[in-house]
Parts: sequence; structure tokens; C-alpha cells
Amino acid sequence: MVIVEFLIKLSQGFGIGALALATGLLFGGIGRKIMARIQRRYGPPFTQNFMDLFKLLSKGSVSHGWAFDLGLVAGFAPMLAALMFLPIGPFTLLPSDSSLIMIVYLMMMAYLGMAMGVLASGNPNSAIGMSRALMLMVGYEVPFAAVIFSVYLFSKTGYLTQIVTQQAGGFMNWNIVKMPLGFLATEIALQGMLGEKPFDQAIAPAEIASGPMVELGGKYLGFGMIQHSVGLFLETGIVVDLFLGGAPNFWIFIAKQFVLYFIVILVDAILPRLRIHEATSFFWKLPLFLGILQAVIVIIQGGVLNV
Amino acid sequence: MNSLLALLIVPVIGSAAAAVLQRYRLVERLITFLTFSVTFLFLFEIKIGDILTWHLDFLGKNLEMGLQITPLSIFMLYMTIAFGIVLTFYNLSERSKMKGFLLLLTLAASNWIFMSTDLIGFFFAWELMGWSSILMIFGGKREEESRHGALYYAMMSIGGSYSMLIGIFLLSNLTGTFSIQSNVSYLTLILGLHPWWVLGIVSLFFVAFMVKSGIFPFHTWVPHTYGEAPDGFVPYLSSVMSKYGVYGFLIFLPLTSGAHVPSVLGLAWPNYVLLWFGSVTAVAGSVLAFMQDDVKKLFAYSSFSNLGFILAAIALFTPIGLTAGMFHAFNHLLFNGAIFITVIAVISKVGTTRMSEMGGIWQKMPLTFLTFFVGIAAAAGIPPFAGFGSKWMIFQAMISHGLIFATVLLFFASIASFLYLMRAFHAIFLGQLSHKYDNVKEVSAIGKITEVFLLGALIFFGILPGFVLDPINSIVNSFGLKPLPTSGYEYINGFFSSINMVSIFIVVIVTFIFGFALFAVVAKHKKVPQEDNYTAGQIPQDWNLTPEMYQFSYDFYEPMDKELAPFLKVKIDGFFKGFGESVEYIGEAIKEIFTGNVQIYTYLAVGGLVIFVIAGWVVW
Amino acid sequence: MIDFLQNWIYLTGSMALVGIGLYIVLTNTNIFRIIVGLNIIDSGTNLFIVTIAWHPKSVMPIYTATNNLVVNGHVISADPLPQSLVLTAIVIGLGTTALALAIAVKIYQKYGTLDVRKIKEEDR
Amino acid sequence: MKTYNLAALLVGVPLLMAFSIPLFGFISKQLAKWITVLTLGFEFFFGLYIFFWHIYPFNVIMGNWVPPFGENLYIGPFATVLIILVSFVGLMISIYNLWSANHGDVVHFALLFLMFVGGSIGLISTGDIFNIFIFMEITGISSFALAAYGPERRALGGAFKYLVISSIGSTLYLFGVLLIYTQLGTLNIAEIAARISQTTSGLLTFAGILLVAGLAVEAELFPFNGWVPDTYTGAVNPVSATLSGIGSVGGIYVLFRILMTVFGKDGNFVSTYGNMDLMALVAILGSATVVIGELSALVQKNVKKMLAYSSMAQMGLVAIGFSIGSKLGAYAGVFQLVNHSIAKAMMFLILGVIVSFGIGEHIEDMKGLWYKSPFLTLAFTIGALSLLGLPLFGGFWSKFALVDASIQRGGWYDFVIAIVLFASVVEAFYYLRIVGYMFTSKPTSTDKIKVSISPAVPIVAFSILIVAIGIFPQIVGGISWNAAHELTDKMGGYVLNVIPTIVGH
Amino acid sequence: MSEWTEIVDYFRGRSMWMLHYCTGCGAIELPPTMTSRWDMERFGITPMATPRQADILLITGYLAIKTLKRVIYTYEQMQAPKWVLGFGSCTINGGIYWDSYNVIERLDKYIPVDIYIAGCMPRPEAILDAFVKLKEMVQMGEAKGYEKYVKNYDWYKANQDKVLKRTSPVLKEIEKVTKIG
Repeated sequence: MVIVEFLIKLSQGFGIGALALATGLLFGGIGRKIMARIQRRYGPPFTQNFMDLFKLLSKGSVSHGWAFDLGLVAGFAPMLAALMFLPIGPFTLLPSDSSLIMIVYLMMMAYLGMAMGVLASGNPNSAIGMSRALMLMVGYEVPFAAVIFSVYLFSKTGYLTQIVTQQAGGFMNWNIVKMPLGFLATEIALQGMLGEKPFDQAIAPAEIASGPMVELGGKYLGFGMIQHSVGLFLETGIVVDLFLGGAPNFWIFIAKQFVLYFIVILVDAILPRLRIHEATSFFWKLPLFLGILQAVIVIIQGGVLNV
Repeated sequence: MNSLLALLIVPVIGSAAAAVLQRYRLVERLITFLTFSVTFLFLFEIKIGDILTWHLDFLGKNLEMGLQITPLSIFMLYMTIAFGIVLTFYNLSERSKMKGFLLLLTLAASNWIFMSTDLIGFFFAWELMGWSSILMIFGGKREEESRHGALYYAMMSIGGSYSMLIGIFLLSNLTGTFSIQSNVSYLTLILGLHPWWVLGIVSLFFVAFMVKSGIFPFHTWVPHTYGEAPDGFVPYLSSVMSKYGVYGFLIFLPLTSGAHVPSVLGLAWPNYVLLWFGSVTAVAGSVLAFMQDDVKKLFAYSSFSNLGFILAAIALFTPIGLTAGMFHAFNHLLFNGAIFITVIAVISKVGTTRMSEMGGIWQKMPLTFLTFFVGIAAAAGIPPFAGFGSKWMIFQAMISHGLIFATVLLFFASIASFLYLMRAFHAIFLGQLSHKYDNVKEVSAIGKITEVFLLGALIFFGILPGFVLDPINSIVNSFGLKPLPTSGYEYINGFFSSINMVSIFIVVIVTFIFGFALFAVVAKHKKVPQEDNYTAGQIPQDWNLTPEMYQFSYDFYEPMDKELAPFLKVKIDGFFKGFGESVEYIGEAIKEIFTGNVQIYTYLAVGGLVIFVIAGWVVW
Repeated sequence: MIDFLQNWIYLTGSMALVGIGLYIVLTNTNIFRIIVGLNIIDSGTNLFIVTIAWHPKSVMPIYTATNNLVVNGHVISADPLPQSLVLTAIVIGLGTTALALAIAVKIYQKYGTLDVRKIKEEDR
Repeated sequence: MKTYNLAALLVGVPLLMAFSIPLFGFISKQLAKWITVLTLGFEFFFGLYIFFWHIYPFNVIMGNWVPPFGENLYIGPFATVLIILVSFVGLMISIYNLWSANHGDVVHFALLFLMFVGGSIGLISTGDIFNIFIFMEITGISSFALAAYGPERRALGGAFKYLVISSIGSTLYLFGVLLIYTQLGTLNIAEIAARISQTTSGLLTFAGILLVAGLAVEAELFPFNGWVPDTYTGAVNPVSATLSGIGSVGGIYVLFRILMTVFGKDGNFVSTYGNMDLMALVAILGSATVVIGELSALVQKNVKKMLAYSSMAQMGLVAIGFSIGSKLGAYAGVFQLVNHSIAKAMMFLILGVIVSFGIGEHIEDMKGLWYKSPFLTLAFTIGALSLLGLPLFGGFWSKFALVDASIQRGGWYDFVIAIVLFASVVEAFYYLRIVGYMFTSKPTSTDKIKVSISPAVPIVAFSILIVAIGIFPQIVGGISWNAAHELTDKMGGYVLNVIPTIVGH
Repeated sequence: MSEWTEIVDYFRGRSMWMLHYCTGCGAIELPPTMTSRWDMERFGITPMATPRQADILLITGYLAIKTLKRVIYTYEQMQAPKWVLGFGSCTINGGIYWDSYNVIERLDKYIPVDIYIAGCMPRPEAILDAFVKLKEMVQMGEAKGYEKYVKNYDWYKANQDKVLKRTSPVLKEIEKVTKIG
């Protein structure tokens, strides 16, 4: 019985992964299209990212040793694992463990694995890129944490599923209405999380030869792309669950995610790249202020929890 | 023989034997290891509530001294002795200059600290632990620096323990007893009447504990000392010895739990202050750590940063806070031990502690690399390894009190810990392998066994935290708090949510399997040597490009310096150093009194006499 | 008790000797002069000891038929004890002086100077 | 009043043997050295006999002249513990001398040494303040001569400085004694003690100041301790050990015998006489001594000089302990005195062994001693840690008691103890620095030091004693408590034991 | 199996990532090709930063011998399948440098060139045309330059060595060079 359940879950998980990957790739393609249109280009087809991924997975590549391989897999697997705890619309694969901080830390393991892989290549460009990525992470995770904690305090629960349930019943129940400042902070943090301009220091192609990815080719780059796409889905999904009240079905969920991503793309299209220390300190100023302010408001509104 | 006494006697006997036989290094190490093991065996003999008292004819009184086993002390004993066994086992193959007899004295002291029911015994053991560890640090590799580090530690530690000494007597003069329990209950009794007075005394104690744990602003000795201590001893120093402070805090923390003192966000304000000390420590440690190039110093900072987490959590003194703090203490012991043991393994092979001179060791020491990887993953709080659960609980404990600023600070420290861990990981193991290290070999069989054991422990306690949480719950219970509900070995129950670690583990494993499968299915890769690297078209051989030149690990987070510069200007280290220097300056001046000229001495004597006579005249 | 303050002239003398000795010790840099100063201090002390035992109206402290030691219930004899004390003190002073002189000679041999300011080692 | 006249041998035997040593010296130089060992061994076992059979407190009556009329020796608990201490330290140093005093005027060295120890024992046991002066001079003259021994010229300079300051000090002491005599007409300590509160003459306070000043020279209290660094450094190491382990013990003993027994009031708190609190004066001197001694030692690079300064500072610590005036304070003082005496004597002896192997006294020369001789390094470490008051060693308990006493006394002693503890941290720094040099660095030459049996015996004995006291503080604790009782309860503890018929107050 | 190969080739043709090795003046033609006027991204062609990621090596001008050495190194660092585009007359016959002592005349003597773009300079239209041609060739499975390189490696190597040995005297003074760095 347990095995059957496990197999069901396994197949469901596989499905979720595929869906997330597809959505992520599609979003990427749409993003490129939108970007092209903003720049008055025709742009690649929506499906360009699928073709790119397919090509990458079929292309030859070089490996710098087993740590390189392990790192790439370790960069991809935990992201997929984190996905399993995300409420996607009404459906959550493992609702009992969908603790928000846990998901955040699983995502970090993905970064850790990715970092291990790219650093094992021994290329200084990847090291510089990784160092920038990590410094940026110190920036955006702090306001994001403030927001997470204020949501915790507001919802009095740490389960994403329950946070979603609490927002049921219409637009006015959404956390975006109740915690607008927090949403704003999250939206800015999301820009950094997705590594879009002005926060794309880590993979500055003309500057440090695409940073962490400098030695990645073929399937390794493909894995990186999968990680990025799933990460895109996951991160926007978390924000949707946190602030936009989840969704009654999958399509609305994706639509909401897309709205978020659309904002990110628009910002990406019009802003130049900051220097890394400017970016980091930017996150410690406005977004952190917003996040903390939100938390303080929540504390004042709700009073301190009784322990 | 009484097993409680055996916990003190056996290490002392072992210490004497090791001291006599210290000329034969292997025998000495074997004795050290065996003594730890035998002491551990005696642990099975004791149970909670065991008590042993004796009387000491001292100070003209018949003072009662005693040993007692509480849930907390047995937890600490198991933790520290077990770690000691692992470390001494590892040291069997290490050629570090650690003196086993001092380590065993430290063990005796530590056992006594955890069991003592009276302040005399506590202070005795505290000082014993202090000096034996100081002498141990003298054996470091870099001689000037290790001396400096040990003296720094000695000054702070002795200063701290004198502060505690004053506290002990201020207390015992009021109560007329040295018993810890009656003194604490006395303090609890009068806390409402004289809060400032009680807190004054308690803070005298806390200074000693803060020094030992390296809590801000007494953290400055930590990098100097950890950085220079003998390699074989550093893991013990950072994993075990920093926990004495935690134990000490836990003695006095029940004070404010039931008292009527002003509170901040539902937290008694002394605890609130303590929590801030913890948070600031966590941040300071993390921030300072990622500026480091010396690997031992880096993890020294990391160590006290984690102690900040622990302090912040136990300062809450709620069931979840206490559980989280103790759990993190355990996890810190584990992952810090793993990290430091692997680090010293690498140091012993490459012969330097500067990270910018290492790199690429993973190719030579794969098992060490894996252990280190899991260690830092645990240290960064990544599920499903040990270390995640406790950090996760700490955040929940903090946020459940609405302590948003402190929580954000701690989260920042946690992310920053990710930074320095990554930096160490990169600089030591990843990147380019220098030709200097072509002959580096994996650790010996003993080292491998140790590493596999630690690796296993990190995963085991990560996915089955209940084995640690159960004893912690009984500790929480013994403090009169309601322990968190338990629902099986695989569950961690937080305030806001609970997590089934096994299911997370399974999910991660499945995704990993899937990842590897995908990796194997898609197009093949080919293995290339390290020189075949993107060099913007330049051919490395043509330009004598050595791996060291192609390794970026020095000043890894240089851009951050700009942002953090204002905070780094606050130099507490400099304060202590300046203080020391001015004392020395005064000493130079005072020394000039003794000029060597007998007439000056006569003048002094006659002058002194005249002053006394005049003073006597005036007073009379 | 004999009120020794009556012997103010001897008292002043002894104090003056101590003062002079001290002055010599403090102001002269020559070792021998310092020893002489110490000796003068000794003499002053000895004089003081003798002084406290005696005053002009006292009689000798030997009981004979004609020598009344007690008049009207007051002891009027000189105190014999300080006499014995002073002998000890003189002997001790002599010993000290002799030793000091011996050391002074050796100092002159080894250091080549009698200046106390120069009798010291470099590393202080 | 208990009498035990045989105990006069305690003073008589060493002095007699001292002056007969030249005779033995004619036979063999070695014999002269063995005579010191035997004599001091006799003293030590006599002391132990007195201690273990609990015959103390008792008097020794000279020629049936009952005190206060005759001269007497009084051996109470305080004297007993100090006699055992002094004779033990003396015995150990004389065993050490069997090996170290090999050239020069060995016979007269033995004479002077024995005379010094005998004088010290006399000083401790006598019951008469003028006799104290005589014994002080005996120890003084012998110690000047001892200090002048040695091949180096700095010994002479040190001895001369000691001589000058000590002469002035003893003159001051003598003046004090005479002033007391003029007021009370007696020299017997017990009688003075009993009658001192009958009179309120200002001259007595003046006498007290003179006595404190005179005795502070021997007790090494600032500003009367100018001689300490030069003399200790100049003298050969066994002599430094003697001065530090025996000489200062006598000085402290007399100082507090006079302040607490003579000037003390009955009861727990003592020593205000008139309005001038002599104990407070000593406490100030002691604090100043501790601070100045430790800070001067801090910047020293010469280990021997460092030990000298540290000696000074430790005596300050002892003085502070006694000056608290309570029973606990006196207890701490006695305890600390014992610990310091043992540890410091041992450290000087170790330094002597080190120096005799051609290694210098400079701190840099201590490098890598651990690799040359673990035995000496461990012993030195034990001594240093004991002085620092770290556990497992005797010093822990005495510092513990000292802090306890100060804090119980309260008032401005809180400030004093803060200074003391600060100075202790400084002390910890420089001692641990030496220990650090010994442990860390590789030596430049790796010649092993083979310590022969004769210097090893005292060093081992001292170390074992230190550790034994550290583990079982009762060894010293019990008798120290009795001694503290003797000092603080002057009528019951001292006066009535000497003159049972006296009417106090 | 051939269907699978066809599918793969189809996608490869639709997603070609380009590493432009910009020597000489040809680089000036690439910005208009990439940006809104001509927009080569619509064919799925994007510029890449490193040879590991790239499918196309676009060489935009004359190649001095020293440059050739780096081009070959870069080419060998790229992973199969990979294609080379020779851009401008310089890569075909040396162009205006036809008689220079240190500029090679024909690129395909040293590495296999799949498509040459003639012209001095070729316009962006020509470049796009070449891309489209290359795409068709890839999708037809005709662009097999990289296989040719493996098959005839000895020949290429001999040609390379013949010219490259002239570079060695310059590069032998390594000490001087590395000292500066």
C-alpha cells in the first residue's frame, strides 16, 4: 500500500516537475519575446527556450571531474525537491511539510550545489560570478526574510498551504491587500532572486564571460537552464502563494505567476546593471525598510503571539 | 567505585599516565583515546538523579560539595565525551603537537563543570579547564602567534573567571552557602525586590560565560586562539569548550522565567538584552568570517557566530527556544566537529592555513571533500542534514515572540554564513589544484573511518532528529517548562509548523536519483584536464600560467568591504589591545621607580615614612 | 615610667644625630660616606636608648642601704634594661658596619667605583 | 600556660650548629653541607612533631623567669605553621645546595645559611619585641652576606642596597620598640598587648607607624622595598629562594604579630588605635605593592627579575589578606604566605638549575625548555599556576579565600580586591608568557638537561606539596584557621596563653 | 534512428548559439545584425560568451598567425556539434592582407569552415543569409565540418604547424612576458 502511494506520489511529482519546467521555459520564452518587443525587435519564438534546452541536452560537453557533475545535479535536484512542497493552485504534493523556511533553505541547497559544480571547474570567472551571486543573495534574502517573518506573524502559521487557505474568499483577503509594503519588498527581492537587471551582476556575459556558467556547455548548461526555469516557477509560485492568495486551479496560478514575472521583465528591460556592492546595499535600504515596516505593522496590528 | 567520581578520577589518572608517557607519542595518544572511551563507558552507569556529596574543610567551615546528574548535565556529558572519542580517535593518526594529558585534564574539568552542584567545585573545574586549555594552545604550529593567541585567551578567560569569582562570593556571603541550587533560588526570591542587584551579580557570572563562548563583545580572542591552537585541539576547542558557556547560561536563565520584571514583547528584559547580545554575536561572527583568509580563523568566527544563535535561542527561555538552542548546540558540535576535523586534515596535508594558497584539493581527498561538503551544508542549515532543524526552530522561536529585528539579523547571519562557508569550500577544495599539492594523499584509514562516521552522524541526526530532541525535551521538562509535543523520531515540531525530515530526505533522494538518471541519459560528456579551461583564447602553456595564478580566492568578497567598512571600523579587538598596551606603558613608567640607585630607594622609604607620619598626625 | 622627655637636650642630640646620618645617607653618593651616615644613625639610636633610661634626678638602679629606688611611691632609679639593650644595639651596629665595609671594598674591586649611582646593571 | 622547654632547641640547635660549622668545615666541605641538611631536617621533624602531636600552643621559659619578667618563646599555631614552612623550605634549599654550592667559600655559605634559617625560626618563635630586633639583625646580617655571594658583581650591589635599606628599616623598628617601651615599660609582647589599650598616648601611634615602616622593609611592602629587585636578581638562585621563601615569611610574621596581636583590639576586627588605622595603612601599602610589583614585572624581560617583582607583589597580596583583619582574612593571608613561599622558592631553584646549564635568565632563553627538560618545565608551570591561583594547585584556595575575605569585609575592600584581581590578570599574563616560551618554541640547541638527584629532590617535593595542597587544602587549612584564630583573638589566642594571670584592658 | 537524428538536427538548427571571434573590422557589422533592425535572435541565434556554450564560431576578419593560434584553441574548446563561419574576404583569401607575411590567406586550411560569407564588408543581410543557410544545412545534416576536422586531423595539424611554428620565437621569451604580469 505504501509502495503504491509512493509510486502515485512519484508520478505526481514527476508531473509537477515537468509542468514547472515547461512553465518556466515558456515564461522564459515569453520573457524573451516581450523583451524583444520592448526593444522593437521581432524576437525569437515563444518556444525558443524549449529548443535551446533540447539542443543543449543533445550537445556534447566537457566535465572537470565528478565534483563538477555532482554539483550540477545537486544544483538541480533540490530545486525540484523544493517544488514538491509548493502549493500549486489547489494541489500540493506534500502538504504536511510545506514549511516556508524549509523551502527557502532547500532552494539555497540548490545554489550550494550549483556553486560547487561551477567552482569545481576552476575558472576564475565562475568564482567571481559565484562570489557576486552570493553577495547578491545576502542582499535580497534579508528583506525577503523580513517579509516571510511578517507573513508568519500575520498568518500565525508556517505552512504555505495554510497561508493560502487563509487568503481564500476573494481579492480583499489576499495578503497583497493586507500587507502591501511586504509585497513591494518581495517584488524587489524577486527581481534579485531571478537575477534580472539591475541585479544580473553574477552572469554579466560581456564582463566576466557569463560568470558561473563559463565552463558549462551542453547538458551542464541544460541542467543550469532547468534549474533556472524551475527556480523561476518556484519563486514566483511562492510569491503567489504568499500574497496573491494561491489559485483555485492551475491556470489561474500560472497567470498570477506570469503577472509577477511580467513586472520583473519590464523592470529588467528598462534598467541597467548596478555594481554588485550597490545592488547589495540597495537591498539593505529600501526593501529591507519596507519589509521591517511591514513586520512592525503586523506586530502592532496583531499583538504579540501568546506562547 | 562510584561512577560519578569515576568520571572525574578516570581522566585524571589517564592524564597522569599520559603525562608520564608523553615521550612515546603513539602510546600517549592511545591512552588519551582509551581514557575517553572508558569515561564514556562509565556514562552508562549513571542515571538522572544520581548524587554524590562530600565535605571539604576549608575557609574554617565544613563546606558541602557535590556532584549531581540532571537531564541537562547528562546530555552535555554524552555530547562532549562522545565527541572527544571521535576526536581522539582521529588524532591517533595525526601528528599534531597536542598534549594528551592536558586534554584529559580538560575532560575531567568539563565533567565536573557539568555535574557540580556547588559553586566551589564549579569554579575549580572552570579554572582547571581554563588553564589546561591555555597550556594546550601554546603548542600551536606558529610559535609567536600561538603564544599570542593563548595569552589573549588567557587574559580574557582569567578576567572572566575573576568576575565570576566576585559574583560567587557576593552571592555566597548573602546566602551562606555555595550550593548552586539554593543560590539560584535565593536570587529568584529577591529578584522582584532588588532587580538591579540580582542582575548585577548574574552579569558578573555571565561575563565569564560570554568570554568562554565568545559572545560579543568578548569574542575577540576567538579567532586569535582558534587560529593558532594545535590542529588536533581546535575541534575540541570550538565544538566542546564553547558549550561550557551555554551550560553556564542555562544555570541562571531560569531566574527571570517566573519573575515580575518589565518585559519587552513578552520577554523579560534581561533576556531581551541577552538575546541581542546573541544576535549581534551571530552577525558579527558571520560578517567577520567572510573577510578572513586564514581557514582556522574563518571557522573560529563561524563558531562564535553559531554560539550567538544558541544564546539568542536559549535567552528566550520558552520551550521552543530552549529546545532550539540545545538542539543547535548539539548540531553545532556535530557539524563544527566535522568541518574542523576535515579542515585540519587538509591543513596537515598541505601545510598552510591560508586559504588563498590552497585549492582543488577535492581531487586528492574526495572523502574529506564530501564530509566537508555535508558539514557546511549542515552549518548553512540545509535540509536534510543536521543543522537545519535547529536553525529552523530558532527562527520560529524568535518570530513567535515578534522579535522581528533580531530575527532578521539572525537570518542575515545565516545567509552570511552561507557566504563564508562557500568561500572556504571554494578556496580549500574547489578551484585550481596547485602543482605543489600533486603528492597530497587522502587521509589515513583512521581518518577515513572518522570522516565516514561524522558524515553518517550528520545525515542520521538530520533525518532522525528525535534521538536528540527526546533528551532535550526532558531537559526542557526539568526546567519546569512544557516540552514540545513529540510525534516520532523523524519529526521536528516547531511553533508554526512541523516537519517530517524523513519525507524530505526521501524527496531529496528521489530528486537526486532522477537528476543522476537524467544526467546519464542525455548526451555524453568527456573528461578534460584542469588546464583545459576557458582562458579567453590564451594557451596556458605559452604563458606559464600556473594553477595558482588561475585561482581566484583571495579577497573573495572584496566588494562587500565597501558596504561593511563603517561597521568594521568598530574595533573591539583594538580596544582590548589598546588597553593591554596602555597597561604595559604604565608598567614601563612604574618600573622606573626601581632605578637601581640605593639613594632613591632610601628617599622612597624616608619619604613614605614622612608621609605616614604626617598622615598619622593629621588623622590623629 | 620615667618621663624621658625631660632629657630634652640628649633627646635633641640623638634626634640630631639621626637626622645628620640620614642627611649624609641621602645626599652623599660615596659608599663610604653612606656607611658613615648609617653609623651616625646608629649612634643616634644608641644615644636615644640611653636617654630613655635616665633623667637628671634618677639614681643608679642598684639596691643598697643608702640608695632608695622608690620615693613616695615613685620609682626614681634609672632603668637598667636599656643599658643592656644598648650594648646589643652597639654590637649589632658594629657587625653591620663591618659587613658593609667589606662589601664596599668588594664593590670597589668589582665595579671600580664607589659612586652608588653607578652600582647597577644595565638590564633593569 | 603550657610550657615545653625542650622546644628551645628549635632556636638553639641551628645557631649552635651554624657557629660550629667552621669546625666541621676543617674536616670536609661536604660535611659542612650535610650538617645544614641534618640540622634543618631536625628542625623540620621537630616542627612536624609539634604539629601532629598538637602540643602547641606552649611557651618556652628561659631560666624559670616567668613572662613577662623573663624572655620567652611562644609557639602557637601561627608560629608552628611558619616554623614547619621555614624549616621545610630551608631543608629543601639545603638539599639543593649539596649540588649547587660547589665552589667558593662553601663552608661559610653553609654557616650563613644555617644562621639565617635559625634566625628566622627565632624571629618567629620569640615572645619579646626586642628579641625580634635581634633576630631580625641576625637574619639581616647573614642575608646581606649570603646575598653578596656569587661570582657576579651584581650580587655585591644587591647586597649593599639591601644592607642600607635594611639598616634604616631596623633603626626605625628599634625606635618604635623603644617608644613602646617608654610608654609601657615592658618588652614582652603579651604584656604590651594586654596593656596597650590602657593608654592612649599619641606616641604609641607614632611608634606603630615606625614599626610598620621598619618591618615593611623585610615584608617587601612599597615604598620600603626598593632593594627587592636588585638583591633578588643579584644573589645566586638558592639565596634568592631563601630570601623569598624564608626571609619575607619572617618579615610578614613580625609585621602582623605586632599589628594584630600588639596593636589589635580584642575581637574580630582589630587594629584601630587612636584614630589611625594601621591595618588600613598596610592595606594601602599592600595594594600599592601588588600593583607596582605586577606592573613592573610585566615589562621585564629577565625572568629572575620578574620573579623578584612577583615576590614583592605576592607579599603585597599576603599583606592585604592579613590587613582585612577578620579571621577569614588572616586565614587567607597565612594560606597565601605558605603557597607563595613554597612556589617561589621552587621557581628560584628551577631557575638555578636552568642557569647552571648555561642557559640565560632572559625570557628568550626559556624558549623550548619543554623539549630540553619536560620535568623542569612542568615544575615551573606548577609553581607559576599556583602563584596565579589556578586550581589543582595550592594557590587556588588561598586566592579563593582572599577574595572571599575581602568581599565579606566589604566597604572599600571591594575596591582593593578589584585592584588585586586586575593585578592578578597582569600577573597571569607574564607568568603564562614565560610558560608559553617554555612550551612553544623549538630550542636553538636541543641538548637535553639531565637534572641530577640533589636538585630534583626539592623540586619534586615542592611540586608534590603544591599539588597536594591543591587537592587537599585541609593540609594547610586546619592549622591556618587556628593561626587566624590566634591572630584575631588576641587575648584568648595569645596573651592568656603566655601570661594566664594577666588582667587585660 | 534516423528520425531521431532528424529531430535533433531540426532543433539544433533552430537554436544556434554563436561565439563571435571579432578580429579586424568585421565586428562593426554585428551590432546591427543583433539589434532591432535585423534581429538575428528571431532565428534562435544569440551571442554567447564562452566557447563551451557556443555552437557557431564566427570569425569576422583577417587572422594573423598569432590570432590563428587562439582561434584554433578556441575552436578545439568548443564541443561538437560545432560550425565555423568565415566572414569577409579576409578569411577566404586574405583580402587586402593577401600579401602580408603574417596573415593567413585561407581559413579552411586550418579549421573546417562550413560557410564563407564573401564581401568586404558583408552586409547584415549577408550574415543573416549565411545563418539561414547554415540552419538549413544543419537541419539537412550536411554541416559536418567538425567531423571532417576529426577525420582529417593530421592534415589540419600539419597545416597549422607549418605556420604556427613561426610564432614560437616570439612566445619563447616567456620570462619577459610573465614578469610584466
